Amino acid sequence: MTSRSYVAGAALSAIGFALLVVAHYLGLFVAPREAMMGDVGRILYVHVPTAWGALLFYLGAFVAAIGSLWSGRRGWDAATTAMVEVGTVMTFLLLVQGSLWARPTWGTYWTWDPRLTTSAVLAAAFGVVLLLRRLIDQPARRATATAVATIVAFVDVPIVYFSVKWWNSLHQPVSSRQTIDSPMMQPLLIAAVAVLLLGIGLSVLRWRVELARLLAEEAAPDLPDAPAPLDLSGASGAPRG
Amino acid sequence: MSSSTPVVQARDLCRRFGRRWAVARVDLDVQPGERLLIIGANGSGKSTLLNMLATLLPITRGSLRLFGRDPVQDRAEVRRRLAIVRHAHGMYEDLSARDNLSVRASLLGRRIDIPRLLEQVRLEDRGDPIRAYSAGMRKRLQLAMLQFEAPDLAMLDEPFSALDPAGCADVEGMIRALPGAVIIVSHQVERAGKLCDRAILMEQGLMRWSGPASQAWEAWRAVQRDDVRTGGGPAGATAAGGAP
Amino acid sequence: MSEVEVPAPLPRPAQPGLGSVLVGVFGGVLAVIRKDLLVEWRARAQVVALLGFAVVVLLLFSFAVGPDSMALARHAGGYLWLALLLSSTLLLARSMQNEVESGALEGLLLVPVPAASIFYGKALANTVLLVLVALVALPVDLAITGAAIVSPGVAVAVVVLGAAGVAAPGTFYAALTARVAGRQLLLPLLLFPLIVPALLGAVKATTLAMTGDPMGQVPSWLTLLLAFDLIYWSLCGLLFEKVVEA
Amino acid sequence: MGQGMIQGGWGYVIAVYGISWGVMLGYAVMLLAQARESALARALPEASAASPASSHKGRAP
Repeated sequence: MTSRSYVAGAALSAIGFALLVVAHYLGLFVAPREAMMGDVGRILYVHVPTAWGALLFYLGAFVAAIGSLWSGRRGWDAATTAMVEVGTVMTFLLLVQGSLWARPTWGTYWTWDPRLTTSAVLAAAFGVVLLLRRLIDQPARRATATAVATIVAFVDVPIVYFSVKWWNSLHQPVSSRQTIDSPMMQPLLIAAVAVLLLGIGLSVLRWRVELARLLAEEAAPDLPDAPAPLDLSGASGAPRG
Repeated sequence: MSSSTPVVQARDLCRRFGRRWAVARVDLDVQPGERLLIIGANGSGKSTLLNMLATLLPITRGSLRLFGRDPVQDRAEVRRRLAIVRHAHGMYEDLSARDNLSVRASLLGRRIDIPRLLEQVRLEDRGDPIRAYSAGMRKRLQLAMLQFEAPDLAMLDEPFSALDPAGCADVEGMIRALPGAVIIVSHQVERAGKLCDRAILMEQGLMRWSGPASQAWEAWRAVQRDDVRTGGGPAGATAAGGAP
Repeated sequence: MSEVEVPAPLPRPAQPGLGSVLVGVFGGVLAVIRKDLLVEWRARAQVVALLGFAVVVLLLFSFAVGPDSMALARHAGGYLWLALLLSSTLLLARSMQNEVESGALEGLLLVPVPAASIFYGKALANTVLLVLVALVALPVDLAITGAAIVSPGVAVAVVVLGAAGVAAPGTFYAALTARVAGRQLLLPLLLFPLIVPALLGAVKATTLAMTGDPMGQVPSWLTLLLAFDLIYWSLCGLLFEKVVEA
Repeated sequence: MGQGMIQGGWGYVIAVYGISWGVMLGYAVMLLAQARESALARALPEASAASPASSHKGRAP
């Protein structure tokens, strides 16, 4: 028995991967070299969509967390978890990609670039939500903890970004904005759509897995039968039978 | 508020922990001023039931009204009128009896004659943190607070545990002096039964028996005999009860 | 689900006006602060131990960096806030442990004090204690690193705003993890990434209070701290009821 | 940062694309396997410990 969500999740992921192949082919072999970055600039076609995706899925998790807190339904709880996890996978990728981009560009794997720093903080903040989830075994309490920790972490995103940007701008000039030519725009947009579809597909699969887990854990056993009335007649005398 | 509104109205009250029903199908009414005893073996759901009635544990299904109100919607109002004494005593270990009483009073927003209350429970000369108190002293202090709060519904989970005879007598007197409805969970069936009007017997989360408190001991014996005869369990009990 | 015969609906109590609600919340906050500070006062040996911990951390930083007095002075602000942050997790965890230890939290929930009051009371008490730790740690920090405060007003503002910035999410997460296995580890893991902005602002402003502020950057850092505080004091107060009632 | 275009650097590009694809594909395969497993567990309740859970299906958003 395959359910609709399984098919939908798998299909969306497959379409996402297929589009990603197209986007990356265009990005790697068709698009011109970036004016400053040269071939290293091709990292953009995977890096930028990943960043958008990570933020978008954290936003989704935030919305789902509010839904979970509001309704107390486990579907929302599973959706929060799914999107936090997908967002966190993307954020970890983002960190690796960012470091590998920084090395040839700025000569170092790590720099206190606001975007890089923000993603490091986000990976930590949301990663712990997943850890927290594993440590609580009471379903209602776990759902609440997941939801509030997600909300609190998401609210931190803009604050972290601006604080690091501020902090940084006082040391060194902000790196100049790259202008993006239209031949570069095309693979970028395709890749963005691809990452979006892929992320949704993976979130649906993850949601399904989580929901099945929650249901199995909480599968309601039948209520016990109503008890027989207790017969006190023999209580003071000798036991019957 | 009319005084005839039942203090507790529970219908089909159920609570599940994971895949286990800790309390199931409990119908219970408690009238104002009534004293109810809950007995049952360990793990039969007595404390879970009490915690649900105290609004500390959400119910899984069924309905519960306290003082005629919904315990979730009117939580503050309901909680203002009930109090619970449990093994976890709800006091601060680093504070003395006097400090705990004054903290409690300020949280309740009420004035309290602390010296008189301390004298009543013979703790007037203890200024040290309650960390060092004996079980009996803690229980007396808890009951002193309960007396001061004078709730419309007082719930006591094992009020006689770890007490010597003198301590038990103290606690009995203090429970008698409580003005509102009282629900006691206790293993000391005979001692607690004397304080109560009515009793219910819990077995494996189900309410197996309900009747006058004077018969609680017989019910307790009967259910144990029943278990021995049928091999225990509600399923067995049903079969046995079907054929008189 | 079985039908319940419910008596005729009772007249609802008159809806209290906003004024009396605010008084109720405020009164509850004062009672909770008073209680928390009383508990800390009665167990003041533990508070002293906490102060000692902060001082030891500061000493260790200076050992780790070595006798380079220039480097020490330059990073004096950072050491101070890291010492405060490390002490804060102990402080926050203990404050919530007092509540959970003997079921006091349930007792607190049953008194007619709104959950938000409990949060604000505890968070304010924790802020006071953190400021106290800072008052002890700051002179030690200055002595060890050879730095000096040139603008005391800024220093006071930073310490208060920074302590408040740690206390609000800290109290919140301490409550969230109070009954979770591995809470000693979880609390800092949850808290530290979150308060990166507050840490940045506090360290920067403290450093500027020590070195002087020729470029007039202090206001922007204090604004950042203030914004962080406002956001988390309101958000955590809003969500606290969900956390303790779960 | 130099004035002109950065030369070479294909190694970094390949590493980024390789890691990204590897992680995403790995994650997707893992999820597919888990989702399949849970679908099987639902189809055969006695195979796993789960009793009929379908009554709760309507709770999903």
